[in-house]
Amino acid sequence: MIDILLVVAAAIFGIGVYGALSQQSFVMIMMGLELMLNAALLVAITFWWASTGGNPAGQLLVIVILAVMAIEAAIGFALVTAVYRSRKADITEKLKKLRN
Amino acid sequence: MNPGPLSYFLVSAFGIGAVVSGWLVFRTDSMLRAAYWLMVSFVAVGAMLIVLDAQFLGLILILMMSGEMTIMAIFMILFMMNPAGLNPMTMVHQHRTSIIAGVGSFIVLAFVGVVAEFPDRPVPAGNATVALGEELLGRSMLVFESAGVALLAVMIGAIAIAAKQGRFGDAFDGSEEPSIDVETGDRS
Amino acid sequence: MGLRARLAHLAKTGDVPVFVVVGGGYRSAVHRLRLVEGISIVASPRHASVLLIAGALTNDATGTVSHVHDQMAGPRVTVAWGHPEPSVIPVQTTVNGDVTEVATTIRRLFHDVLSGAVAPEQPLLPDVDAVEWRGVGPYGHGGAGMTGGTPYGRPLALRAPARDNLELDQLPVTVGPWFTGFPPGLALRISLQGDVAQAVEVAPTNLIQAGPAGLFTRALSEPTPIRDLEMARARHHIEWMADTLEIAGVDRLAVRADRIAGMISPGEVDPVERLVKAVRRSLLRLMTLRNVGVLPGEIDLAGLGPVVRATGVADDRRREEQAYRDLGFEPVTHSGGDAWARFSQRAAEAVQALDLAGRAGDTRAFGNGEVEAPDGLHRMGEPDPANRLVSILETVLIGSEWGDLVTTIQSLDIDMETVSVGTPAP
Amino acid sequence: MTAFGILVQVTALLSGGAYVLVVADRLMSGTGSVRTALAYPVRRLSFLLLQPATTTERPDFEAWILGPALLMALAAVGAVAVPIAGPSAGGDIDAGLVLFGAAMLIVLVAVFIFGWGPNSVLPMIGGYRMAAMVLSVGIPFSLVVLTTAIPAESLSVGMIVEAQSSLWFVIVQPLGLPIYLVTAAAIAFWGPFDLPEGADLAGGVVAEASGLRLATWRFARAALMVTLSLMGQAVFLGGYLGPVLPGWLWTIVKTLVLLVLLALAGRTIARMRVQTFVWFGWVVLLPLALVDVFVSGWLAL
Amino acid sequence: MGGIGAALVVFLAALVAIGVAQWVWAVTGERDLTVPERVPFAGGVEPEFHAWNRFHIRYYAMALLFLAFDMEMVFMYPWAVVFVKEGLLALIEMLMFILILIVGMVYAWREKSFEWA
Repeated sequence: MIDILLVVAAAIFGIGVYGALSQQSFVMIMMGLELMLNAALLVAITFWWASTGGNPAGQLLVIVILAVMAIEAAIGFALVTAVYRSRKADITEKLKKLRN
Repeated sequence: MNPGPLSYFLVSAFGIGAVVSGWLVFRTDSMLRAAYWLMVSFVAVGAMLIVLDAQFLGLILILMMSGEMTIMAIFMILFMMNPAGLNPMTMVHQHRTSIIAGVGSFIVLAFVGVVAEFPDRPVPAGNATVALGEELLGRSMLVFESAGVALLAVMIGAIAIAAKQGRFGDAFDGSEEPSIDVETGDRS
Repeated sequence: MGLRARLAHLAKTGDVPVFVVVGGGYRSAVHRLRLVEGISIVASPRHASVLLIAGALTNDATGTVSHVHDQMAGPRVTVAWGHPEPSVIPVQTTVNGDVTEVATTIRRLFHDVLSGAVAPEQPLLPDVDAVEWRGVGPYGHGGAGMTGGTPYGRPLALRAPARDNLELDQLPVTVGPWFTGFPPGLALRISLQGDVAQAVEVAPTNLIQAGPAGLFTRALSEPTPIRDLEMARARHHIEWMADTLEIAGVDRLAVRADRIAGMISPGEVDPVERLVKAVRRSLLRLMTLRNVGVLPGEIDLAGLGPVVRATGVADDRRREEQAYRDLGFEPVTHSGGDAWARFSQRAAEAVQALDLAGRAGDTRAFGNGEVEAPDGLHRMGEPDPANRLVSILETVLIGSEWGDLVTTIQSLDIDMETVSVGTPAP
Repeated sequence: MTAFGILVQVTALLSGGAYVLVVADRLMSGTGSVRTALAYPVRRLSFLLLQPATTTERPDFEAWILGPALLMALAAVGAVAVPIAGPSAGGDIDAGLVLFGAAMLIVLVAVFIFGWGPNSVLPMIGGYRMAAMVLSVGIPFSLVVLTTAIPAESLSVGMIVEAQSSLWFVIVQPLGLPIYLVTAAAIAFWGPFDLPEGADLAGGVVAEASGLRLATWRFARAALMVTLSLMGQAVFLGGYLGPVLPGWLWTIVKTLVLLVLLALAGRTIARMRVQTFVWFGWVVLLPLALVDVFVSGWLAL
Repeated sequence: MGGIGAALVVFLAALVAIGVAQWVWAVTGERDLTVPERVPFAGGVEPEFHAWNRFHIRYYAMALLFLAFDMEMVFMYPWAVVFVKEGLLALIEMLMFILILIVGMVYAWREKSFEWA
């Protein structure tokens, strides 16, 4: 069971890495990050379930990851809005070009 | 720890669902679909959590992500050109590197996961939500408090960053900087 | 009996969903049709089975009415009511009688088309793409690049600066002339940014053929009994209230207003006053109308009847009529100039009109080229106030959220019968 | 009870409740007699089943189909969380409240994709209005439901009902039920809050829907109203608790009371502007919900 | 699996039943529709553009506020369950929460995040 869970988590993480590295648009990069956090969440709960004897700190870790996701999303969107407002750019390359 | 065949089946099914929908996020042209494929991925992971006796956390994950992904969809449609993907498009860079990095991290992590041995100390029966609540108000009070304050900072920060310009006056007058006067600081 | 026949048997005794295209002189009649049990007037042709063309339309209306006809989900049948031959589109039946007759005809046709006795109408417009797009472009979908071309037959909306510095897409969309939120015949080209109107342009239309001259038009040239004038005014205002209530989602009160409009009698102000009380209890002011559609001060509103009186100006031609002065007439006014002020203004004027009609006896008024109609001051040989109302739309609607935009237009009470804007679209 | 038994029970409950709601709504609308109102749902459904399909030029086909299906599924899932006849008879879900809350938040997704699907401007605006609404009332809605878990010390709806054996929470938490009903009407886009389907949008999200698509959407929305009433009576009106009559009958009676109340409000109060609604949700409902949490917490100690 | 398994069964049953019915209806019924029958309704005039665009929501700041608020809600669920057990500590905790939420709300209100720009 643990094997299945960890392989699934690894696969989600791999897709997240691919997305975060390959995508040009800010919001799509954020989706990659969220997928990576999703995998982390699954790993955390797997260990809590299998190896910690029900230590509630494992559950707490999941909640903390959730909070990180929310914070990342809120600040991320706010920054995208601010950048778009000032630079009219929504993809990373454009931002570089504008800076030069 | 002795999960039955049903648990195996469900975990595998949801696991495949989570991976496939996660992959589809980057395969679709429609921003709406991308956001909601990501939500499906989260919901599938939430369902796996439920199978793993973390019913509360699984459901809370689904609850959180449904709200967050709709906001994600709204913002993606807001900022992406051609949000519905009516013209097929690929907006990727360093594609080969990304694929190698993605596959590489999968292989490494999966290898570690399969090979490594973990102590076998399963969750005892009992209400995990109560345990979590006690943890939150006991040992981990500090985490709880700081998360609360951090979220307040996020609320204020996000609004301040996102809505800084153009709130006062319409496009025809030209917008003016908001007056951040001293009394704000005093009040809050 | 097969399943289909069984369903048809059940369905044909139910409500008939009717989409109404309202032409000249038939606005009031459609209000009475709404009261008929078993007829349900729907807001979108996708919900309708019967298309009712009520009143006269010009030949320019053929295109838009055909579009609505083809958009109907069906099974389609078209009925013309008081609509002269030849009709703008082919119709099954023409009725010239009263509400009961048209309701019976609609119901009979609905029966027949469901049971198969009458074949449902086929689409009117040719089955061709507006733009050649099939097979065009790298994927055969008509598009080019990321946002170019005409994917699936239409281009994508364009970027434009916005009110809050976020330069996003602007979607120009022409709404009307048969959109039920607007007065029949009014079409607006609205540049939407999200749900906010960034620019508004009145689309050139001349679709509605004016009905026979009304009471107020006749009063321009001949003295007319005050009693008749005030009854007509009260009915007009109550029917307008019904429209407002309908758009505000209080169907129950809208039906009640329509019912009252059909049975008012001189001097009997009670039903209207009770209706206004019920409207207050429906929180219409707080929920929908307050601070919506405030007219900017620089617009000249003189002579626009209830619209100007709702800004606190006692501008009323009736003050100068001796016959009205003898009745102790003094114009009611409301302050604020928002949609709620206009609603209260019209409600108060309806009550006042009924009261005047009860006391007027046989005295006559007007006849000297000017008359105070429900929508403002009519002058012999000059365009009706509706023309001026249409021309101010382009300024007052800018920056409104969609719902406020509809509320504002409704609150101005525009009758497109005597309005023609520019050259009609081909 | 087996999963199949629960499926049958939920189907019967939601269909019956939806029927009552449609009849009540028809009666409130001002035209027609009781007899036609009673026959109305069946006749209307028959007509919609006969109506030919329509579509738009380039819809998001899957999203448009998924909208009503998802709405229905969410209404059904929400109903599973509520025990009907007695403790554990409806399947005891430890975190039933969270399941319900999650299902009700995902309603936004269903409405949003249903408005997005047809690629038409009026439905799309409707979908975005729903987003504005749910994002404004989501927090007060969750808060008032969560508050009922405080005295019960559990997130299971069965336990919450049991905790009301001495006194119903509608009395202990007087602010709870009114806020719940207002926010529930908004989540089911019903009554004064039917902004996504408003007459000013020619039907909004349903402006392009006809036939079976419209029928399933309407049915799903009515079922959603039943689910919301069902939960409302369970957490505020003591659910299946009551003298003389069997528990399931009490559940049905109380659900119908709330349903009829909502149907009445829907036809007698004017539709709210979306901007007013956003303000109302955050500045009025949210503080009231916080007061409710505080007062109820204080009393529970 | 208990009740939660039943919830899954009910969810899938409703989703599949309604989804398949509509899918069959749409696929069989849409084939013969002509081009004008497919034109989206906006009152009788054909649209010039696709309706899908970068839809400019006016409440984006409010949406971000919701994200953070929603997260605060997550903490409140386990807290509510142990409220009575923990007593005064939980009450103080709750006061802090209410304070945070009120401050966030008031700030957003002051910044006009609940108004259409």
